[in-house]
Amino acid sequence: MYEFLHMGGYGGYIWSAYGITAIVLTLSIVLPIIQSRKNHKRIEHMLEQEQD
Amino acid sequence: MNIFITILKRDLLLAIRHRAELLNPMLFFVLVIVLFQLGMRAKPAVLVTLAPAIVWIAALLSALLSLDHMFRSDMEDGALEQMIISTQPTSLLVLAKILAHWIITGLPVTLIAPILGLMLGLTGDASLILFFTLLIGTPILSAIGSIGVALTVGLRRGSVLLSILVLPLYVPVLIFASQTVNTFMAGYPIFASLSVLMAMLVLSLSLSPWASSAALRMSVS
Amino acid sequence: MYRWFHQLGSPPTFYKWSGQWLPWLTFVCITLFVVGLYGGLVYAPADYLQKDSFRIIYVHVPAAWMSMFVYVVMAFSGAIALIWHIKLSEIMMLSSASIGASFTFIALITGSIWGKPTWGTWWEWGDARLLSELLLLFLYIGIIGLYSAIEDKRKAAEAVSILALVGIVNIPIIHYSVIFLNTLHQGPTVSKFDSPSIETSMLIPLLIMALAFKLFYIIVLLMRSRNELLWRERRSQWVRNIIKGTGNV
Amino acid sequence: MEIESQPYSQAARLGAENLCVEKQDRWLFQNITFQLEPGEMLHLRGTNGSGKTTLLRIVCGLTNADQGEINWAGKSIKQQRDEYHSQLSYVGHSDGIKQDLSVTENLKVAAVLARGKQQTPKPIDIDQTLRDMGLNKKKDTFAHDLSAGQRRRLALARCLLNDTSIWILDEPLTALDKHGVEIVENMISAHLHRNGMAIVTSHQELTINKDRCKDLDLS
Repeated sequence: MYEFLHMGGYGGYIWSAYGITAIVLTLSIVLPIIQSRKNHKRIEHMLEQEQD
Repeated sequence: MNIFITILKRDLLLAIRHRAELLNPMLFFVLVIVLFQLGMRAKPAVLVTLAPAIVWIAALLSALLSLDHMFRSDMEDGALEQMIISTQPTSLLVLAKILAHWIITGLPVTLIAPILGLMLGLTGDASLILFFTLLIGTPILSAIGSIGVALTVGLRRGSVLLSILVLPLYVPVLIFASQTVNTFMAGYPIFASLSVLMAMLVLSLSLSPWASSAALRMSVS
Repeated sequence: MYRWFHQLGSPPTFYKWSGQWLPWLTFVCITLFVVGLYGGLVYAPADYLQKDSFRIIYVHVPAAWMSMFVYVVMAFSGAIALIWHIKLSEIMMLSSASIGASFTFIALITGSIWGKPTWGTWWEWGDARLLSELLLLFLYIGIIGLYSAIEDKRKAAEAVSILALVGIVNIPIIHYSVIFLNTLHQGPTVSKFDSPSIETSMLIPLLIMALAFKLFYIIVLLMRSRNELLWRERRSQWVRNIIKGTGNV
Repeated sequence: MEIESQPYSQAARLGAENLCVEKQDRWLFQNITFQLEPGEMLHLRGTNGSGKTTLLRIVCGLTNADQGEINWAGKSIKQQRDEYHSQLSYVGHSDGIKQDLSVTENLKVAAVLARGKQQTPKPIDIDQTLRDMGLNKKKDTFAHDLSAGQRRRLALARCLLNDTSIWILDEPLTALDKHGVEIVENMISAHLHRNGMAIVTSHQELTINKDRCKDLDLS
């Protein structure tokens, strides 16, 4: 396992590159999900306001 | 054709009536170059190699600075609306305004650039080549800049956004123009990069009026 | 074909159709990622010259390809929205901007990280690819900035599609002027991105990763488009049914 | 005050079909429909912010409505943009007058914008229009030296000079004194008499003969 992490001395570069990519990609997935929930709440709120 | 000349004359007339403002682009251009020299205090040998880039960046910034009032005053007093609902093709009017902007800002900068080139240590011929690259390049700056201005004229504080939109589009002009002078100074033939600059001029003068008029129609609506 | 495209164009069908497809797309995308990463990090042999540091290409190259691809899709759907006023393509354009910017950002960061071991500098001005990637990032920032600066969102979408079209004309010009600048300095550098002449065992993971990135883009595009669509059509009946009915994504 | 009286050759019906405009989550106005025959005036009323100016700009083709169509002579204005604009004069809140140009210079530019192909109007046309608008003494003064009322009349002079059959006037009577209001009212009724059409927003009442005047209230 250590060999895999060490990556022939370039571990630091490789894992930082993959790390940043992972962060940015997860962020691009999570943000729309949050926004979708927010939208649903705002529309529900709007619908309730219209009823009463 | 008549409309093109009318708008051009009108804009030049308006500019002349604000004679003080005519000097701003030139003063800014000279000031930026002087600042570069003060900032660098470089040996003449180093300064010469940087001279084309310094002069060109100063010309680019002075064009960018004065882009804002290409459409701003017409937008505020409703003249822009009258232009859009006129029967004339808006892109012809935009071309007239681009030319007017170039005559007011680009041309004076181009005319005094050789003197500053000499000041920075360029040889006589190199300054002449610098003059030609500016003569071809500054209209491109006005043309491409008109698209950015047309997109942001509707915004109250659009100037920072304007430079973010326009500067990346200025990169090719800056590269080819300053490289033309450098290759000349290195003694190589400059025909290739000069002709690319000419091609950019033709491309920008033909495409940007269309894009700017579409953007103006959007900003006014 | 046209009927399907037209039918897809109507918001409720697009919302329903995309809702059905999203789970499958995510599943396939995850498997592709796993296979690609395994292929790239473990299976592919170390490069004889750069040894293991070349493995960064499995992230850098797909991101760079995608940053360009997304801009083209954005400009194309912007043009459709500008000319035929198809609402859905306008939404597709707007949803592509931020994901395109993040791909460009990834390409830039991984590119400079990769530059360190191979060229010894974090930022290699001579590298034409990295420079045009940086300028592409500025184009994306311009588009996102312009969209957020204009209040009236319909006008903002029109402005963005014009800017995207202007950008698409300028991208090749910027790219070749940077290469021109680059060839002047030190002759044609051995660009590490030239078309994959590398061995197949290294190449396959790269193609898998590229496919995974493409699918990832489609997923994020669909999600953002659905959000935008739901919000724009919030007063219409089909949105009310969805909100009242299921209440979930 | 003699104004050439032969009717406009290209006067045609101007109408709107269920125009709807949305503004920040609510409808500014919905399903606005009207028909205007040559020789008629539409007086647009409504409280501030009820969308009067937006409606005028939609009729001019400056803005697009979210839904609905404007049609002139049976066709939508989007398909005949140039012919429609050659028959249209618009005076909005910001009246399109350049402060640093003189009165005649402003009119010359406006005339070329409208005519374009032919040459600029003969000087007597401009003098005639200025006399009609009571500005003939101010021929060469700069626009920024004019009073607000005079500047308004200069903007309205464009409609006379360009001889267009459709006038779109946004609050034409603002800043006008009694004499100014009288000039504008005569101008409009003469225009209607020549089979011209006008869409006007105004808080003050316009004394135009009632049978030619339609009303539309947005609020």
